[in-house]
Amino acid sequence: MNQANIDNDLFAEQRIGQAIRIAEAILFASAEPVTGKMLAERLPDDVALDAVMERLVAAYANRGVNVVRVDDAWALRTAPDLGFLLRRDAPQQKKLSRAALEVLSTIAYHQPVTRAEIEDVRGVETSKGTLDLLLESGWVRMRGRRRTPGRPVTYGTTQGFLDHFGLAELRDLPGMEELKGAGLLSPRMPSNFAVPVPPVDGDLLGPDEDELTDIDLEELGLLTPRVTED
Amino acid sequence: MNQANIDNDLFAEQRIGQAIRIAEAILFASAEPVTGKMLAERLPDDVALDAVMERLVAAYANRGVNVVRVDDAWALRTAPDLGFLLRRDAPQQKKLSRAALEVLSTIAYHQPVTRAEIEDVRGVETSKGTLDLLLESGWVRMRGRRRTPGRPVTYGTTQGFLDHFGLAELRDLPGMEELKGAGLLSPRMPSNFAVPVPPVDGDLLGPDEDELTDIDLEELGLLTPRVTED
Amino acid sequence: MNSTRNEGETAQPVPAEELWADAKTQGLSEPELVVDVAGFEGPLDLLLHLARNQKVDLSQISVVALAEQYIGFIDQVRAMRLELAADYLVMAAWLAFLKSKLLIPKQRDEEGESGEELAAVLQFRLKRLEAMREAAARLVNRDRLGRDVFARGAPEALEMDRSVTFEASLYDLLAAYAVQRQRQAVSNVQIAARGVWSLQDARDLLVRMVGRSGQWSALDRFLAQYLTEPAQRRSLLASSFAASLELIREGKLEVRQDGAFEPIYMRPGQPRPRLVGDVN
Repeated sequence: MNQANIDNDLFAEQRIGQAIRIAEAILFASAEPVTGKMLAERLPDDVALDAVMERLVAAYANRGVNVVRVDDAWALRTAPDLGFLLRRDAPQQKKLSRAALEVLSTIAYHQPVTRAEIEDVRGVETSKGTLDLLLESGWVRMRGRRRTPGRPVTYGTTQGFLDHFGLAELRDLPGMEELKGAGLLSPRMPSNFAVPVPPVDGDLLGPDEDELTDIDLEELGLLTPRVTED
Repeated sequence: MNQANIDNDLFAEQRIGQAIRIAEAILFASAEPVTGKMLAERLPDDVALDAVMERLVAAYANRGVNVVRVDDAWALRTAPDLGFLLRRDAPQQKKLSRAALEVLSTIAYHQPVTRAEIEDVRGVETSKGTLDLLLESGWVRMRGRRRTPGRPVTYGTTQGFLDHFGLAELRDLPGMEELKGAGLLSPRMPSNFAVPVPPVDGDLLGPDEDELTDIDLEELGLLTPRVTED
Repeated sequence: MNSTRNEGETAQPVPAEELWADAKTQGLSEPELVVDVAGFEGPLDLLLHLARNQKVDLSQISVVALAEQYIGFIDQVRAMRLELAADYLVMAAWLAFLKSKLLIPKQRDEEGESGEELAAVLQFRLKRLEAMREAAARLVNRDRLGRDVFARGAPEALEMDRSVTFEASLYDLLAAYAVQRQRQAVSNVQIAARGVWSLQDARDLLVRMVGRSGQWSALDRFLAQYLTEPAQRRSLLASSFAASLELIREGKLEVRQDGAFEPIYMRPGQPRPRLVGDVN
């Protein structure tokens, strides 16, 4: 490597160093996640945002404050392991009711989802004050309309939802892939819905399984998924 | 130095490292400068505050954000050379008043709508200031004139309105059933109650609507009168 | 125990019930005799709770046993003369119908979904509800902003291009609209008296039940069986009959009666993909 190359590298390093400082200052100033687009506009033209953010994420990885991605945006957040020290100053948050939480997770996992579909999943009408509370909290939004007769409004989650639950994207929802794979995120029972084949040998059934019913299950064809004989 | 000493040093280093993380998180999350006393209370007992802060100040010395001392307290501040990123004395975003939101939503649902019609829907008089504010916001526009006596101006929403509220088209505004479903409207509204369906194309003039002409705009004081050339 | 609940969680999550603000544990942990139906989030929740008590994987559950337990539960509640939401009754009626289908061998000329298929759909719905419930528990146990993780305490305004100087969310807009329209209309609002089954109530129930069964069944009889008051039974039969005429006119329902005073059978009017080879 000759001197010119070394100088070039040094110069590039200075440029990226300054870009990192700028990104850092912007993220520090903002309580809300800042979009990549907004960040890119403030950085020097010849610096790639991805490279800057990668370095910034690494620099803060073990600090008391971390750089996290929220959808297409970035934010600085305190490290989760220090929460117990900071919590005492934080105002108590209102807890979500069990129903509201269930509606929220149904919307998160099934979005875009109509109200009728939410009610089908939960088997109960959504009580008044649940959806509007979630809309008001800023975690849920109306996304658009379904292209089916009646054009029902569809619901989805917001960036605020991702931010609140520490998710970089919807794919990070816990168990998302397994649930999808198991067909449990479909509005209707999938034709290939996996009903595991229970043991054929009756002796393998657990002791508490015998108490299920006094009706002969084998006769009803409920134990084995074989097609009922006519 | 023997092994025991090295182990001791490593342990001490870990302790101070954790103390630095804690101080960093507290400064970050605090709305105000944090006093040395308050910091010391939260740090591990065997760690000296001065040593921690000295290291923290040094760590941030060349960053986009610095740790600064304010009297007997500490705070994080944007590096002075990056001050241009922040906007001083700039007007904050203003929340729309309740009255303005009511007028805006009435215009959105009932457009094209005249001022008298807005008042009819709301049951209260609409101040000129509110309409001016909405026009200024860029979400509301004068669309035309109603072909009725007095030729009142009709109001409608803009593309900027759709963009801001994340609507693909006006018809994405939820209808009566959906407002009920979301818990925003009581499920038991009088039978004669209806929520209008906004037009498919917000730009098309209604059958009883005339285009605004330059003369109209002049009359409304929105266009400076043309100086007729001699 | 439940074999679906091994997701490899690092930390043992707090049981969701304990995190819910209004967690009324009665009905969840206590014997079924102490009935607080309000503690359940609807009939499917109750079913899931009963299924859980069978202590097996949901796929191996006995739907017949489950139906009997549910119906038994509803009977107990009725014996105590507690008022039950219509949804619970609809489910009881439907389960009684499903049970009869499962117990009676399938007829050669019978159309529509078999009892086994309907039972599989029920299992699917129970599994899906349970999955969402577990997901909710995992979600609420995450490191949450404002509780475990914190944002900048002293944010500063950024010199960003802001073309809009006003802020308002779609929710603000819709809430403002609804509130003012409601305020204007409030003088006319009438609260309908309960006690009889209105045409609309009966119609809603029929639509839901017919949609679920998908074939000839005497739904109103199933339903009436689960009403405590004879007067309510009459009211329901009358309303559901009138509502069924309305639904027939709209082409949404077909009815059949084999003779005077015989049960009236109903099924959906629109031929659905599964109903090929209509025999008429």
